Order: sequence, then C-alpha cells, then structure tokens
Amino acid sequence: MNELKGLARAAQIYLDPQQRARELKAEGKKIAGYLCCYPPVEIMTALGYVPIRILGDMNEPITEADAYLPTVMCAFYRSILDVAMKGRYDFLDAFIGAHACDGAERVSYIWRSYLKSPCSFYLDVPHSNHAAAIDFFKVQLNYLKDELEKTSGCNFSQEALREAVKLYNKQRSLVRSLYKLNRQDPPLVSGSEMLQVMVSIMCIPAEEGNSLLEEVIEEVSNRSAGPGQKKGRILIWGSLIDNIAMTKLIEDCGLNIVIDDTAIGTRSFWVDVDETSDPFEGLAVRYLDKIVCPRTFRDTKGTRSEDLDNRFKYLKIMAKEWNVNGVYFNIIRNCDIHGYEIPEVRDYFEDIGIPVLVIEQDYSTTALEPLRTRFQAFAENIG
Amino acid sequence: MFFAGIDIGSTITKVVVRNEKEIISTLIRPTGAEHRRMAHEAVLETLQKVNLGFEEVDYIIATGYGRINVPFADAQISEITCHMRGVNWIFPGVKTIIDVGGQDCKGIKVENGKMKNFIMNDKCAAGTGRFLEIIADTLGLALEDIGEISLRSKKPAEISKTCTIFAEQEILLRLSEGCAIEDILAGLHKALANRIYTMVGKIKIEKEVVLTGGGAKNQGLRKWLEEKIGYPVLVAEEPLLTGALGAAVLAQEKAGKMSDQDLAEMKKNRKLEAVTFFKEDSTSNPGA
Amino acid sequence: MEQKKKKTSSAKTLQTAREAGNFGKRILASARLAAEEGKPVAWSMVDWWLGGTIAKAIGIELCYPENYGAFCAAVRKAEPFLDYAENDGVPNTTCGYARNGIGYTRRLKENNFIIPEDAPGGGMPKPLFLLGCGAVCDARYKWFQSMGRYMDVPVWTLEFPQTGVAEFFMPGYKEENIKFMVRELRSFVEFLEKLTGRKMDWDNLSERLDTTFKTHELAHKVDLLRKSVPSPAVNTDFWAIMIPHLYLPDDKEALAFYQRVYEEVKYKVDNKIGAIPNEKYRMAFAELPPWHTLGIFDEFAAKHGIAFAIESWNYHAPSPLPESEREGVNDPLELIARYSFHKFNEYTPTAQLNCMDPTIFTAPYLKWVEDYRIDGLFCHPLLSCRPATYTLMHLRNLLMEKCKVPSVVVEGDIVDLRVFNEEEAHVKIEAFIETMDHYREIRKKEGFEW
Amino acid sequence: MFYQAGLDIGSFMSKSVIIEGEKVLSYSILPSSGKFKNAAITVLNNALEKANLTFSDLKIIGATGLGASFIPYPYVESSEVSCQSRGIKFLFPSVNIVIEVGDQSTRVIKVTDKGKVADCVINDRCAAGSGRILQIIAKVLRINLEEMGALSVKSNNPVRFSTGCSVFAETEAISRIAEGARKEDIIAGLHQAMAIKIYSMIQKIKMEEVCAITGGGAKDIGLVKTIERVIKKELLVPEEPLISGAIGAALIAVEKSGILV
Ligand SMILES: Nc1ncnc2c1ncn2[C@@H]1O[C@H](COP(=O)(O)OP(=O)(O)O)[C@@H](O)[C@H]1O
Ligand SMILES: Nc1ncnc2c1ncn2[C@@H]1O[C@H](COP(=O)(O)OP(=O)(O)O)[C@@H](O)[C@H]1O
Ligand code: SF4
Ligand code: SF4
Ligand code: SF4
Repeated sequence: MNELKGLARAAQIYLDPQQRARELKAEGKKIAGYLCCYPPVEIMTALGYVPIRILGDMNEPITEADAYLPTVMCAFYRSILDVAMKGRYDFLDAFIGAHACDGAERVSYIWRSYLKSPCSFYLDVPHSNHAAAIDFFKVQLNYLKDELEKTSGCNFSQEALREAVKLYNKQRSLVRSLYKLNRQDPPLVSGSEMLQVMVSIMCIPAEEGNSLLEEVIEEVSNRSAGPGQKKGRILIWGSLIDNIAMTKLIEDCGLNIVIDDTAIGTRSFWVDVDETSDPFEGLAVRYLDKIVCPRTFRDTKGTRSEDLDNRFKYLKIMAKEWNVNGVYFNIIRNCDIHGYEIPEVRDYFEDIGIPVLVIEQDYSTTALEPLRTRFQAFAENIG
Repeated sequence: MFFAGIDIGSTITKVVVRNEKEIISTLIRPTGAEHRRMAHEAVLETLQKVNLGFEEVDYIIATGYGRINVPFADAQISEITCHMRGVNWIFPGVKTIIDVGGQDCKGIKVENGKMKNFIMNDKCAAGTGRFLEIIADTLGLALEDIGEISLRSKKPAEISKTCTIFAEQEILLRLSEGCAIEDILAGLHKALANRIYTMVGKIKIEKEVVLTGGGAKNQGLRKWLEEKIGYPVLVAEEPLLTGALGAAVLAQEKAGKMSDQDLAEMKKNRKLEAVTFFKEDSTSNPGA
Repeated sequence: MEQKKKKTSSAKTLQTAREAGNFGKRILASARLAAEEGKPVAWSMVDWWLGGTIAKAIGIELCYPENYGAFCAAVRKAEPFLDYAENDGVPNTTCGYARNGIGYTRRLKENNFIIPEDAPGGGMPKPLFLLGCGAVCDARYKWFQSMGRYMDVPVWTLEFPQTGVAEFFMPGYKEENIKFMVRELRSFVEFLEKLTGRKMDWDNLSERLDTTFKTHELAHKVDLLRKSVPSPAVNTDFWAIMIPHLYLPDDKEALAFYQRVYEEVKYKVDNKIGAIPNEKYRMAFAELPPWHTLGIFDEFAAKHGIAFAIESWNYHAPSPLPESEREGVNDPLELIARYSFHKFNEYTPTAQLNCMDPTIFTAPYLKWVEDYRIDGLFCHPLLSCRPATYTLMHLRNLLMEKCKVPSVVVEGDIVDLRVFNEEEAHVKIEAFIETMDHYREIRKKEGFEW
Repeated sequence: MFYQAGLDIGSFMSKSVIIEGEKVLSYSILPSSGKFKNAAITVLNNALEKANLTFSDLKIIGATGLGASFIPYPYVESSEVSCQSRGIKFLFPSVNIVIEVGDQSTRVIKVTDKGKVADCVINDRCAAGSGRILQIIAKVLRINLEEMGALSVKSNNPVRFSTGCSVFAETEAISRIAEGARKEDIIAGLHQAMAIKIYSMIQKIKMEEVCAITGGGAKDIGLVKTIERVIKKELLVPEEPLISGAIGAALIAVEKSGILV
C-alpha cells in the first residue's frame, strides 16, 4: 500500500485528504461525509461507513458557491459548498449535515437541495446541554442510525457500536498523548505537523488513523530536532484552521503553537465517550455536553465568575498545563459563535495575565501575508 | 557606541542613528521603486552626515514593511513594536498611538511602556496615507499642502464614496459642480478621520493620544481626528521617524545584552549589499 | 458621522399603522414603570411566543432588545451603541441589534444601571434575567449571553429545535420535537418560579394564550386580505402594525387594535382602495428591512408604482393552529409548543413538494409569490445578520426556477446605515422594472396564474 | 426615418453615437477628463460632424453615465444597466449575458430577448475588479493601456496578487517590478484576479448560452482571453466596445418618448 510512515505519511495524506476515501470507495466501501465535530463517527463506523470530515480549501478561490450563498457568511462553509459544487465530494454515499452553528445548518440544507447523495441526514443538535436536550439529541442519533442503516447494506448492532466507541476512545487517547508531548519546552511537534496529523486522521478509517498516531508518537518521542524553541508558546482558540499555510505563517513569526482549542484539533478529540449500557446515551452526553464549544449554551448558575469558569475553565487548565504565554484567537470572519465570545474569553485570559491576539481572517491563503506583521508584533510583545 | 534603526516603509524609508543618549543623524527619503534595493545606501548616507563609518555602528535593526530581507540588519522587528517604542521614548505618558502610514493604519495601546493591544487595517486603502497621496495627485496639489488648505473650509463637502479610487472620481465630479477645493479637501479629510477613528476606536482611545506616521504631518487630518476624539492629540516633531527611532532604541537595548565579543563577531558577519528587501511573496505558495 | 440622507421614516398608508408606534413606546414605558415599582423585568428575545407569554403570566414585565435595536436605528441613534460594542471587541460583522444591545448594556453598566438620560425612547431598565432563544439564529442566545457580561444576571436559553424537511416527515419525529419543547418549557417555568419566588398562574397563562390566538388570527386575516389587487396595505404598514402582534399578542389592547386594523384593511379591499396610487408592480420583500431608510419604499411606490404586497416571513403571525393539533391538549405549555412549532413548519409541505430545504425563510415565499401575485422579490442581504441572509441566494434560485419570479439584490443592514447605499438601490430598482416586465410575459407564456 | 443620438458620459470616457433606424452612422469617443459638460458637447459635435449632420437634425437624444446630468441640452436619461443591455442586444441579437467592465464598476447583466434587463450583478462599492485597475497598472508599468492585452497573452507564469484592493495592487505591482517580475506576468496575474472576480459575479445570476463582453475592459484582449479561459466559454466582443452604452441610450430614448420609427 504505502511505505511512508508517521509524519511523512500524514503530510502525504494531508496533501489530498480525500484520496484514501476514494481508494476505499473503489474497493467497495461506503463513505460518509459529515460537517463539524457533532455527528458521531461511531454510528457511521458501526454501520460499515468510513466517516470523513468535510473540509474546505483555503487555496481555492470561492466562485461556484456564490450562486448559492451570500458573501457575508463564514468563508469556511462557503468554501465547503464551493468545493462540493465543484465535485470534490461527489463520491460520498452519505452526507450528514449538522446544526453545529447557523452556518453549518444552512449549508447542510442548501447542500442537499442541490447535491443528492444516496443517503442524507440533517442532525439537529440542540443549543444547550439541558437534560431534555440531551434526551432529544439521543433520539436524533437514533434517527441518524435508522437513516444510515437503510443504505448501509448491513444491520445495526449494539455490539458493533460499542466496538466503535472503544476504537474512537483509543484514538482520542492517542491524540491526547500526542498533544502531551508538547508540554515540554521546546515542544516536540510543530503546529503544522500536528494539523497535518489531525486532518489525516479525520479522513481515513479509525484503525489506520490509530496506527498513524502510534507511528507519529513514536517518531516524535525520539526526535532530537523538533520545531525548536521560539519566542512564544501559544494556544490557539477559535474557529478552525485546516490549512498549514496558516500555522506555518504563525510559526515563521516566532511562535510555537503548543496546544489548541479549535474544531480541527483538540475540540474533536479531547473527551471520551462513556461506555454506557445504552451506547446512544454515552454518545449523546459526550457530543452534546462533554464537547466544550461556544455553540452550546451552558446555563448560568450562580455568579458571573462561576459562569465564566463553567464555560472556560478548561482553557485555563490547558494554558497552565501547556505553559503558554500567549493566546491567538483565530476567528474566521463572520463566525458569530466565536465572534460574540471574543470579549469574554479575552478578558478571561487577560485576567490570568496571558495576552491575547485577535485576528478575524478571511479563510484564503492569498489574504494571509498581511497578517505577518501582526503575528510578529505579538511574538515580540510576549517573547 | 552607535545604534541604527532603519524603517523601510511602503512609501518612505527612514533612518535614525543614535549614540547612548541622543539621536545624532536621520534620513528620510521615498521608498519608490528605484530605491528598493538601496537600503544600504540610505544607511551609509545617514552615517556620512556625521562622519561615521559603517563598522562603527554596533547594532542595526530593520523595521517597516520592507524589513524582512535587509541583509545587514542584526535583527528585524515589526513596525508595530518599533513605533510603540519610538513614540513612548518621546512621550512617556502615551496610552494610545494612531499611526497613519502609507499602506496601513494602526492603533496601538500602550501601558507602562508595554504594548497592550493593537489593531491594524491594511485590506483597504481607504483609511491610509495612500488615500491622501492620491487625492493630492488628483487635485494637482502638493501632499504637504492639502491638510492646510482643508482647514480653510467652512463647509466641508459631503463625500459619499469610501473607496479611494472612487473618491478620486467624486472629487472630479464635485469640482465640475463648482465646489471649492478647500471644501472638497475638508470633506475628504473628515471622511478619512472618521474611518481611522472608527477603526482605532475598537481598542478604546485613551489619553494621551499620539498621532504618528506620515499622516501626522497632515494638519487637516489631525484637526478632524481631534474633533472626533474630543481632545488634542500629540505629534512628534518629526512623526515620520518614530518607527526608525524605536528600532534604534531597541538596537541599544539588544546590544546592551550582548558581550563585546559577541557584538564584534556579529558585526563581522554583516553583509552590506544591495538586495531587494521586498519579499512579501514568501507564503504565496502555501499548502505545499 | 453626519448623515445627509433624505427622508428616513416612511409615510404609512394605514391610519392604524400610524398609531401602532405607541405600542413600542408602551413596552419600554411599562418596563420602566415596573422597574421603578420594584417589579421584576426581563429582557427577552423574540421567541415566537414561547417564553415571553409564560414570563408575563408569572408577573414579569418584558422588553425586547431586538425591538430596541430597530427603534434606535429608526431614529438613527444606533451608531454610538454599535461603536461602543465594537469597542469592547465584538466584531462589526455580528448582528446589528446585538451590537446595539451590547453597546447599550455597556453604557447602562457604566452608568451604574441608571438609564442614561439620552437613551433613545427612554431606554430599557436593568433586567432580573435575560431570556434568549434558540430559534432561527445563534445570535439569539450568544448575544444574550454576551449581555450577561455586563450585568451579572442569569441567562436562560429556550430551546427551539430546527428540523430538516425530510426529517420532519419521519415517523414520530414531529412528536419528539414537541415533547422536547414541552419539557424545555417546563424547566423554564421551574427556573422562573425559583428566581421570582412566585408560583405560575396557569389560568392567567391560558387566558393570555387565548388572547394571543385571537390577535394572531386577526393578523393572519389581514395578511390574507392583502392578497387583493390593488394592495390595501404595504410593507411599511406591516412593519408598524407587527409590533403588537409580535411582542404583545396576549394583550387585550393589541387585540382591540387588530380588530381596527382588520376593519380598515377590509374596508379598503371592499372598496378597491389601493395603498399606493397607481399600483403597477407587486413585490415581496425578504427579509429584514433597513429600519433607518424606510422612506425609500415610498419613493419606489411614487416613482415606479411598486407595491410591496408581502414581506418578512419571520415577522408574520402563522395561520391558526389546526383543530387536529389542539384536540385533547390541555396543558398550556404543550399548546404553546405546538403553536410555535407550527409557525416554523406550516410551510414544510410546500418545501417537500419542491424537493428543497429549508422551510424557514424560503418555503413561504414559494407560496406567497403565487398567492400575492408577486412580480419580483426584493432581497436585502444584511451585512450583520447572516441568519436571514444565508438563504437569500438559494431563495432567488428557487423562485426563478420554480415560479419564474425574478429578484433584485440590494445589500444593506438593519441597523448599520453606514453600509446602505440608497443611490445603488434606486439604480437597481430602475433596471429591475424591465426585468419584472420580462418575466410577466414569460409566466404568461408558461401558463402561470399571474 | 430620423436621426437619434446617444451619449454615454462615463467617468473616464465620453462616448456618442448617431443612429438612423437600424444603422449606426457615426460615433466619437473622448476622455471625460473630469470636465463632463465640455466632453458632452465636444463628443456629440464630433459625431455629428462625422455623420455630416448638425444639432438641429437630431430628433432625440438619449443619455446615460455618471456625468449625464452635466449635458446642457434636453435629453432622455436611462440607467447604465438598461443601456448596456439594449445596446449589446442591438449589436449581438443572440446574446444572453453581458459582462461590462467599465471604469468604476463591473457589471454582469442578464439580457432578455428584447434586450431588457433580466437580472444583474453590480460591483460598484469597491474598485477592486473594476476597469480602473487596468489604467493604474498600465501607468505603473509605463506602458499604454492598448498594449496590455498583447503582453498578457504572452505570459506563462502569472503573478499571484495577494490583495483585492486596487490601490494596493498598484503597490504590489511596484514591488514585483523591483523583484524583477516580468511585465507580462504581472498583467496576466491581474487579469487572472479580475477574471475570477467576474466569474463569481456571473455565478450569482447563473451562466447562460451566449455571453458578450463590453465596456473599456473589453478592449483588453488579455482580459477577454483570461475570462474566456476561466468561464470556459467564448465571448462576443463588439468592434468598438466603448459605445454599446451610448447606442442603448439612443434606442431607449426613442422607446420612452414613444416616437414611431
Ligand atoms: N509632508 C507630508 N505632509 C502630509 N502627509 C505626508 C507628508 N509626508 C508623508 N505624508 C503621508 O505619509 C504617508 C507615508 O507615511 P509613512 O509613515 O512613512 O508610511 P510607510 O511607513 O508605510 O512608508 C504618505 O502616504 C503620505 O500620505
Ligand atoms: N484600449 C484599451 N485597452 C484596455 N483597456 C481599456 C482601453 N480603453 C479603455 N480601457 C479601460 O476601460 C475603462 C473605461 O471604460 P468605460 O466603459 O469607458 O467606463 P466608463 O463608462 O465608466 O467611463 C478604463 O478604466 C480602462 O481601464
Ligand atoms: S467558524 Fe463559525 S460559522 Fe464556521 S463552523 Fe465555526 S462556528 Fe460555524
Ligand atoms: S435573525 Fe438576524 S437580526 Fe435577528 S437576532 Fe438573529 S442575527 Fe440578529
Ligand atoms: S474600496 Fe477602494 S481602496 Fe478600498 S479595497 Fe476597494 S479598491 Fe481598495
């Protein structure tokens, strides 16, 4: 199959993330594409689908999508629809849209109004982690299962789902181990390498992803020359980054990306699914409640500062454990979910003495260069 | 000991040479296309004014848009940091810096000499010094004069187009309608001041406010900005130089942290040669 | 910033529409009065009658930051608030109402929660809690969460499931949605009881619901009357008269008011009195209006004979809840859930028929263009509200493909008038007249009804 | 038969045509140079002269363009969009879509069988992508506007512009020259950027069978070829693209005034 291993293999997959899926499809596998980190991959896997995360492309000028979406929306989702309209995801056997945020929701709708897959499901993810919402989400997951089952060609079994949960929990724990290697100074894995690995494992079968992760962990644990020491150790918070042009720019400017809280990064892997007797229960709780993303509303309980801790404490912990001295807010322009959160998260970090750089970027590689000065100034300031 | 800061702006190249206490020589010249390989000459010229040799300079820092590839600089530092340091050196009480340069406009918040926050606009020329240049050019006036002229107006014209290019057309239209030049200029300056104010306002403008960069040389812009802000802003004697000055100040600081031996070693490796320092394209091949 | 725009507000064509403004002022005034008397006040998002009615039944006065945003924009006093919100780091791409609300709240806080003297419309008093909602847009809860930042008051978010068209028809799916909503409402009642120390007044709630249904039925009948040619009322009328049915439907005065609206419109229809002289074209408007420049529609009417016969699905009262849905439902909470869900899904069959998603913001128009004999759609993509903008391109495609109705696109914003270009709107409408003529002929050729 | 005149007083160029029935008798094109009134008078007189007519021979004058309000004699005004669509239909009866690259704005117009506007997308808030940038870059490169096209076609390594802003594109071009980039590559890069922008505009109203390009930008063969490559379609180009708006103005004036031809 392929001789490349570890980081080199990840770099190769990253270059054409859908290639492996197309190969598998040619071998007769069914492929399910999903949006954002909310549709449970366990269910797709249990039904014999290979789940792949649908990505945009910062290198591709957005043209086709302009016929279907206004230019004022999140460029990441515009790009997704654009590459899809251009045929990049034509091979999908199932499309799973999700109500991650408004952008994801509307794109799910528009996608399936024009691009027809043999199976398509729109997963309504509730806005809160209220008890009723979790139960409702569980019902939704059952509908997802039913819908996928119709076209999967195999029957659903609780056993298979439990196996899938184990498989992905293993993946999550491997991802966490990999990130832990960046607690030391200098970190062992660069932000760009990390991103290549994350993109790769989201686009290949879990078993392959797990071996890839094991290879990478072994490779970097033994490495003598990692990304090297730079001026700042930063955490990236915000909308996702799926192109290394972005991480390279940041690293070029003298910053080590040691940890992130973004959707293509820790947010998708940080927490496990509990192995509950009804696996749907564990899935619903994990995806709706345990994933911490500002798209999910958490009730205010008690005072304001308790509320803030309830929402962002994990960031404080990350910042401490990875010993960061700066935070970069990566906001894709028009991302409301993160946009409204900026002042609060900023103040939260600044209260613990960690400076913040906020950039609203346009999700396009041609628009990156002007950002250089900002990253450099930030590096100089925290370094 | 001597230290040099060279600020290669999109429009203007500035050099400041200092000793431990004061500025001893400066230079300001356009960055124009033909000068883009001449950073070394600019530095030599500045040194020549005070009869210094190139080897006598202990530390050189390059900043500005074109800083990235100046082969003889000992360090490159972004213009945001340099402006902040330069302005802070002149006005220790500064809290907010508004820098209107040729290619961008920045707001910098300073607290106890440290940068607290900054904001920058560089996607649209409508809020930058380039806007002023184009206006001056369209009206056939000298850039130095348009600010003054705009102050004569009692009835600023309404300029509805924000785009620099379209504003140029709107000027022609207003002229055809018989609008006075000073009123047109006042309208344009006001519009520019508004845009800058809105942008910088995002990081909260606090006293003392220093206006710097080439835009600070424009009296009209200064007046309309002060009107928006509600109190006077400070301007350095030569606002163009703050970036280069900050670089020179930083040069002294860096040199101070090095041993004589290391400094000598570093100096030996300097290459004083013509290389284009504009290399914005380094990531235009991403994903590869 | 100085503004030299010509006419801002519009001359409404209905007498009742001219009176409707009082309701807006009344909402603010009663909230302030309640606050002075030490009664609980909350700020609520428009949530399609889910939580607002319940809160009022337990004795809480409500005001609506969204409505306040539109108000500040209409009197052109929103800009300082927008700036003030952006000042704190809120991106200028977020909802204009939200930025207005955040800016206002920030001012309020800095004034120790004494309403600033110059607050437009007298201002909103500090609330006991904030009521966000999950319907339609993320702003509805994220924005309320952000306002919490300045006040240290609890925020409650009401869930509102958003269903896909195909899913809506899956077995049992709809009832699961209702079940979820009812449970949500129940925990909201618990939250209220705990917060206020009061007990829910269920009779009061039922009575309020009853009034709501009546007010809405009238509002809906007015909508039906508007199908007549010439149009008895236009968009600028609607945006005034909607305030009582959107914010105060459970109020007796609103009901009485609607009776009068209905009579006035009925009279005009019976006597074939058009809202605008010389109606030549009938247009629909999607979705949220430029509150700061409503006068422009009068100009379109005068210049080209354009009547905006229907507009803004989001703001319209739904058709009455079908009997089958009410039957055997005794729990007022369930009734509320069913009604709100009905509002969002009554056009889902239309969407299914057309093999398209979503229902919201698109499917109603597919039906409307036929019912209201629409010649063209005016699309108003908003720079700051994506939720009402996301589907506009899609809607235009659908209308053209399925009904041969063309659309004109003029960008702008609900609140931020810095991004609206009146001149551009006029140029585009002028060219669009030809377009409407053209498609009238095409529709005729292809055998459409209108 | 009678004589009708059309005037298009643009921000950059003033154009006039004299039409008799189905025939364009003469036309004239002059830079507006910011003096719209003068330009309007001169450009009309020139065309009259060429057609051997005098002002009194004209039955009606139609006008359009940014500077139309400066025309000192009576005329019928129409919007630029309508004029372009009518004018193009007159020149190419089969056309469905017109791309107009003017000085201040780029427009894509969908045209009905009768030459009326079926739909349009206008880009006129930001000069990025308008014809103006061509002039700016020509000036930077010290070449004539007319030479741009031929040079662009020669490029095989177009420069990738990192900015959308016309003003910054100028600065960027200067940097590229300093780095030694070839003129043709810079121009081709610019054309590529414009073509992509135009393509996405066309997408907003959906592609149709027959497309034409007009306005000053249509004189730039490099731009035309690049757009053709990007949209994968051949473009019709009028012999004199600058006058299509003026033609339309004349035709619409006749319709509006109800004179029988
Ligand atoms: N004498 C002057 N009077 C008014 N404006 C000036 C003057 N000199 C320069 N400027 C303005 O300053 C700008 C350049 O500012 P500068 O800070 O040097 O920018 P950069 O660092 O990008 O080259 C020019 O665009 C011009 O608008
Ligand atoms: N010979 C030419 N070659 C290339 N481009 C040209 C040529 N002549 C004019 N242009 C372009 O056309 C534009 C003017 O187009 P025009 O349609 O006259 O616009 P307007 O009507 O706004 O004046 C100029 O900005 C210029 O870029
Ligand atoms: S970046 Fe924003 S709009 Fe895009 S997926 Fe994330 S939350 Fe949604
Ligand atoms: S729908 Fe739009 S305008 Fe209304 S609250 Fe949401 S974002 Fe704001
Ligand atoms: S509006 Fe004008 S100045 Fe601004 S980006 Fe566009 S072309 Fe440049």
